[in-house]
Amino acid sequence: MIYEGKKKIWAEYQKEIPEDHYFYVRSCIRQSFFPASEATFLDITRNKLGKDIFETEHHTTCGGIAYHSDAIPQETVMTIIARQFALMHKYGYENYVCSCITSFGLYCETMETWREYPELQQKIAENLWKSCHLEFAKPKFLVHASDLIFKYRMQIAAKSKFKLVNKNTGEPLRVVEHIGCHYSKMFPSKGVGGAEYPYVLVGMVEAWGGQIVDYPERRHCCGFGFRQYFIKSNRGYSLSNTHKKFESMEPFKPDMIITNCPGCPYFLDRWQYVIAETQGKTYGQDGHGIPVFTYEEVAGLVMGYDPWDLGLQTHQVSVEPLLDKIGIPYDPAKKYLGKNGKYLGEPEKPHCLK
Amino acid sequence: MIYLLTTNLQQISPEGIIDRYPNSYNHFVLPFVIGITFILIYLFIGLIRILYHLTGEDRLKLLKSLFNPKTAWKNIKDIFCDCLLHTKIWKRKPLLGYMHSAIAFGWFLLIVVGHIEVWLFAPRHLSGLTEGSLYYPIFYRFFIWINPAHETLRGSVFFFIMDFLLLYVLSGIGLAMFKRVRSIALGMRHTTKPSLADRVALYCLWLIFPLRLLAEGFTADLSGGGFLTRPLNWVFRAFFGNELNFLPTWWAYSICLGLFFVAMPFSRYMHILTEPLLILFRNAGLKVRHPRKGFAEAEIYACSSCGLCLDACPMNVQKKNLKYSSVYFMRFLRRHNKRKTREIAEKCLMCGKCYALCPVGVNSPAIRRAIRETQNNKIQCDYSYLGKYAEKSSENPKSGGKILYFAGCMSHLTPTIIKSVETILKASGQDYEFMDRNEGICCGRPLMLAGRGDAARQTIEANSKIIRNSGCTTLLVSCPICLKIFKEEYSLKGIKVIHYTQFIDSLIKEGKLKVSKSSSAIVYHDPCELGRGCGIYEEPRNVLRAIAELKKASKERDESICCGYSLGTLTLDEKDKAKIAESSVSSLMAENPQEIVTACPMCYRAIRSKAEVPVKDFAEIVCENIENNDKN
Amino acid sequence: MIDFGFGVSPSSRINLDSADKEKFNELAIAEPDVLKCMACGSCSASCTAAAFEDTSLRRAILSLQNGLGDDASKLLSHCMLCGKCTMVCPRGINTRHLILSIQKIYSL
Amino acid sequence: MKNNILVIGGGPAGLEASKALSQMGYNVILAEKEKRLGGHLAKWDRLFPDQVSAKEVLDSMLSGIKDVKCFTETDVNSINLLDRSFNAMLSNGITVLADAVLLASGFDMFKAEKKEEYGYGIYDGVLTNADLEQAFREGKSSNPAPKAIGFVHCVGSRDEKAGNPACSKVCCATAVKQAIETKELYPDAKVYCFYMDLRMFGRHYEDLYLRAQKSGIRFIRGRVSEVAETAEGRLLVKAEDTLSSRPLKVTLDRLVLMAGMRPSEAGHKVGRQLNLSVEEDGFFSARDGLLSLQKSKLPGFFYAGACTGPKTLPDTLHEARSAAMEIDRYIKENFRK
Repeated sequence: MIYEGKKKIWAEYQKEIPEDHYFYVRSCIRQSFFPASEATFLDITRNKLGKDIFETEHHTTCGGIAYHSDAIPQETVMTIIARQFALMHKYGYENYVCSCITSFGLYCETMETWREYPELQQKIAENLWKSCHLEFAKPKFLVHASDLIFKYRMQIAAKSKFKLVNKNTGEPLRVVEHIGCHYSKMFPSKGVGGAEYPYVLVGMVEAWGGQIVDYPERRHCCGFGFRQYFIKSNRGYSLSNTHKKFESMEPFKPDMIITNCPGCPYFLDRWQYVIAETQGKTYGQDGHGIPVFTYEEVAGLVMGYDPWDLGLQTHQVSVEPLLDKIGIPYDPAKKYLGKNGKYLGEPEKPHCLK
Repeated sequence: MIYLLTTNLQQISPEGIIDRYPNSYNHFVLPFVIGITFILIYLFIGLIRILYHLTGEDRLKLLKSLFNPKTAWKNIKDIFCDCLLHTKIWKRKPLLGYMHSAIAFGWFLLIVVGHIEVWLFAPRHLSGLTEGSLYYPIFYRFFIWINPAHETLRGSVFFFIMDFLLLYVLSGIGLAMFKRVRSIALGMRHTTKPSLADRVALYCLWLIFPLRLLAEGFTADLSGGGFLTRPLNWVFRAFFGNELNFLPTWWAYSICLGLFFVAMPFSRYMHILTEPLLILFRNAGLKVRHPRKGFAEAEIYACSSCGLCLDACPMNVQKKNLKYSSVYFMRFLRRHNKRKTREIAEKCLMCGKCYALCPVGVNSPAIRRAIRETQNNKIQCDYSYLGKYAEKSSENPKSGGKILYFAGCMSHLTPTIIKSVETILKASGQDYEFMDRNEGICCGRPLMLAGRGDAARQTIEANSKIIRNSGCTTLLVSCPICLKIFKEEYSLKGIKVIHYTQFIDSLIKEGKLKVSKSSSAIVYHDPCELGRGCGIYEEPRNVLRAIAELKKASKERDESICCGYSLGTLTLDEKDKAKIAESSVSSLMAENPQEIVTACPMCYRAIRSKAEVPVKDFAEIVCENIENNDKN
Repeated sequence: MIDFGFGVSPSSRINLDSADKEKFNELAIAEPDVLKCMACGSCSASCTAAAFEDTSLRRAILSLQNGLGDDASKLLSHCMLCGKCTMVCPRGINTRHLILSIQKIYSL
Repeated sequence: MKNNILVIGGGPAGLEASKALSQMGYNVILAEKEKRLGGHLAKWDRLFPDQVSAKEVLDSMLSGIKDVKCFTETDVNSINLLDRSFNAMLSNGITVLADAVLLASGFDMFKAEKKEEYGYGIYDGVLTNADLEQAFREGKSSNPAPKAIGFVHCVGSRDEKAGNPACSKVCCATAVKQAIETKELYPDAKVYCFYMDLRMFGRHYEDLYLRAQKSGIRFIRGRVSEVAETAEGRLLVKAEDTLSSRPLKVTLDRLVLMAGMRPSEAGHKVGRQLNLSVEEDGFFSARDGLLSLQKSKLPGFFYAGACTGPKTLPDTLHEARSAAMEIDRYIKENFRK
């Protein structure tokens, strides 16, 4: 591997990300999958870094799930998106940051389509006015939340309490990054570092002391795929994709996986359990799974948040061995206690992946 | 033998120098006695072995045939004609025929007449081994000479006959020696490379008769002699004066005979003794079941290594392929060289020309197929679909047609043939059905040739079912490959299997198809499977003579040269095939015909690719010459 | 082990690293023509057996190159050795011997 | 008086045309931007289909230009039309007043690193056709010998997203030639060619293909989709075997990318100054695609070789000779009345 070669490619895919003043839009599913991630994002950006990140309860889904499941037509999804943009404009923002990769991809797709077909944009503006009486507007800058964390990665590093380093050996942790397919595969220029070697997560990991691992199936889909997962008879297909990725990364012995998509960490995490149950195989050290994190969770960890405040107890693969490796303190007794100290309940087989 | 050495020593000749010899024994007979004893024992064991390896069914068949007057007569006739007179060779190459018959028949007569002489004049010496009956007749002239008790100078007729026969044999030997030097003079382009045993036996054979002449020449004064030996005796007397030289020549004669017999089982000359057995087997209707044992063994030892198959083999247009000829195939079989025999078996075109031209009638293609069977018959395949298809097409039998036309796989690559056959069928008002217009099952011959008999039988079964259920009375075939197997392996009782050449011939004879004669000069290529395979030579020629001027090929009928694209070969490569096609075409072009006609889709394609004149299918050219008012 | 009603499905990917090269080399010695195929498909198009069952020498050769001997055997198991493919092959491949060789080498 | 002819580009087209023109008695000035003459030919080892030595071919070409004024390491800084003649300022300070100009600027190799998924410049084992030729020229062989080597046809050719929808014409034959040479160098190695269509159109090219097949080189119909590095540092290559409609992967030690032909940047620089038109593919457009292949739309300005599209070496040489004839006719008609 020639690192300089990758740097050349990264240099070609530079994306302009404004420093401050963002209209924030949440993901439909992340709040239940990784409940603390979005809260951590807001906490870090607003409180730790002092940025202006505005959020309104009036925003809705982007329509992506319905759109990708062929449940609603394109004009409908575009009108929903136009409403989101109109809200941003209404509240006086022109930078739009979204938490979801599906949304991000759909926004990019929609903006590109409007650019190519102005008459369609006109029609959507009319739809928007007819249905919501909102003024049509487009964001000046469209970024994904991970772009923003990438932007702030050095500021976060400056405030970090921990590094992605094995405290016993001093070696950087071997990190596998997984980018949501809709982040840059459709429009490489819209992602930091392009589609072939996206830099967005690599940059964070490098800034926080880790070492990135390129494995052959790194480009492969996590296996979510809306249609594949929603129908039970197709789930084997979803599972097989995840299985393929793990088989491919296994020889590289990664310590952890970092992702920037709502579905990916969920499937990479939960399918490890199913693979362990059906194939009898685990991919981490000593029969453990490989812990999977969202980028907000990793940012939170290096900044010294309590792991249980980051919601890491909701992961299938237990994170404790990794926390031990980095040297992050945690109270095992509090793992399944909620914010209010009430017992949350715990998974049936928490030790399946040790 | 020990007994022979010690007995009869009391009888002493009254004359001086030869007093110490017994009157019916001399040490010089020992080499001959050892040789003949060896060969007799070898023969006996060999015969038992071969009979043992025959299946019970075959042994019974053989036994029955021996007592069937018809086959018994045929056996005698065949043995006489093939083994002694070599009529087959006579027919093709008279000089070569003379050579073989001179040696074989002449020698045979020498032995017979020699025995008659002894039987007439010294019958005691035929009465048992103790009287020297094994060797006495062979060395009769010597024993007369040393033993005045015998009547000498009797039977001058015999002196003449024996000398004449000796001359007859010697003329054959002379030709044989000449053949070694210049084989082409006797009509052979290539001759077999002799093995060591062959050489030993050959040189013995060459020496036996000249030595006999010398030996008898020495003794001719007392023992009597004819026009050959008597003058020789005078010459010897004039030059050598005394009689002391005679014993070494008799020794030499006996040694040569003995050596010849000992070398015999390891040499080509074993055929002299095995051929009659092969004739019995063949006439009993036995077939090759194992590539090395039983019938095959009889064939292997019956091969005379004469090398006529070398010129016959179409592959030998290239010298490098000589090694694949039947003669070497038989030699490697004899030596149990599995690698070589397999290689040759797979290379062969199976055109059958070596078999057709073999003076002994060794069916080496059958042995090749048997070898292929050992290799390929075990291959497992799934032919269940054949039965299903036969079932399905039997449900809706192709009704109506009395004639069922089967084009076969290959004819579908030559639509001209199919179109022409159909035109003729229509023009002659025939009621027919096309069995494999859209799809069809292979006839099974290619599988059979590849040594996959079990698989072939599955296609045969499926096709038989379709044919039988069709209600046809005639199965018309345009491909000779199919014809061969339909005739040989299918049991289609009540259904006449006919090739389109025969069919068209009969249509013309019955007046159902009228053809006009054109002025064009054509030549006909006999496809292997049609000619040598099914014996159809005349019908196509009858038709072709009626429509054009028929020229001759330099090799035709059963000597026709394979087009090279036979399905028989498994390993022959494209370049070799092309070379064979070229040689086939050049034979066809001997009389500069304007067109070449053949009656096989494979030959049609092969010859077309090499010929410089138009090549037509048989049906195609008939179509072109149907009289106008009868044309559709 | 739990039955979830779904599981990891086998990969359809051809893996040339694990393809059996020894048998293929043996075949290429027995019948070197196997190397000459240019995948024109004439053989399959003219095939007598293909009218009834899935039979294709072209695909069989490809399967062998991809190390899928069983697939190749299946694709040839209905072959009647009629020889039409030999006649139509533009590269002059001795298809019948090739088929026999495949059947012998890959059945064991 | 001898007419001045300026030839821009010292590759095969420029050399062959210069030779012909100087033999016709013209005063030929040849400008070549590189240090040495010969263009891409000078970097090649052997040429398809007969594997003749590129050096010998080039040497024989060079021997024919003794009367030509050659300026190497020389760019054309500016060029403009003065009345009937062209005024060119060369980077070496010389000004040439030429009655006719022949543009033989040839092609640039497609930059293989643009196909990011193939990892040229990122993975150690990935190289281009030109890199391999250079290795051949230098007689380099790897130790330990590579066990598996792949050749990817159509890299930057027939690829709209890479900016070149056209076929580069020479890559198939080059790939097959290089595959054979590689197989000869490493007889035990498995050699794979990933092609989309095998365009072996010329005389003896098909023989080359058959020879490659017979030597055991495997041709896989399908474009390589992506390359990755395994834990052992080998190359995991993925493609579809489109003939069996199945995805395929193979681990290789080397992957040779058949970089295609792109219009020459230096040629464009000259063209822009004279407003010469280029077609959508970036190559110069001739006055007529059939009848006036060597003429530009500007009288007195001519083309030869790959500046008007990908060409094989023989094609290029033919064009160079016909360009010389066209120039001769042009000069005779316009300057010698």
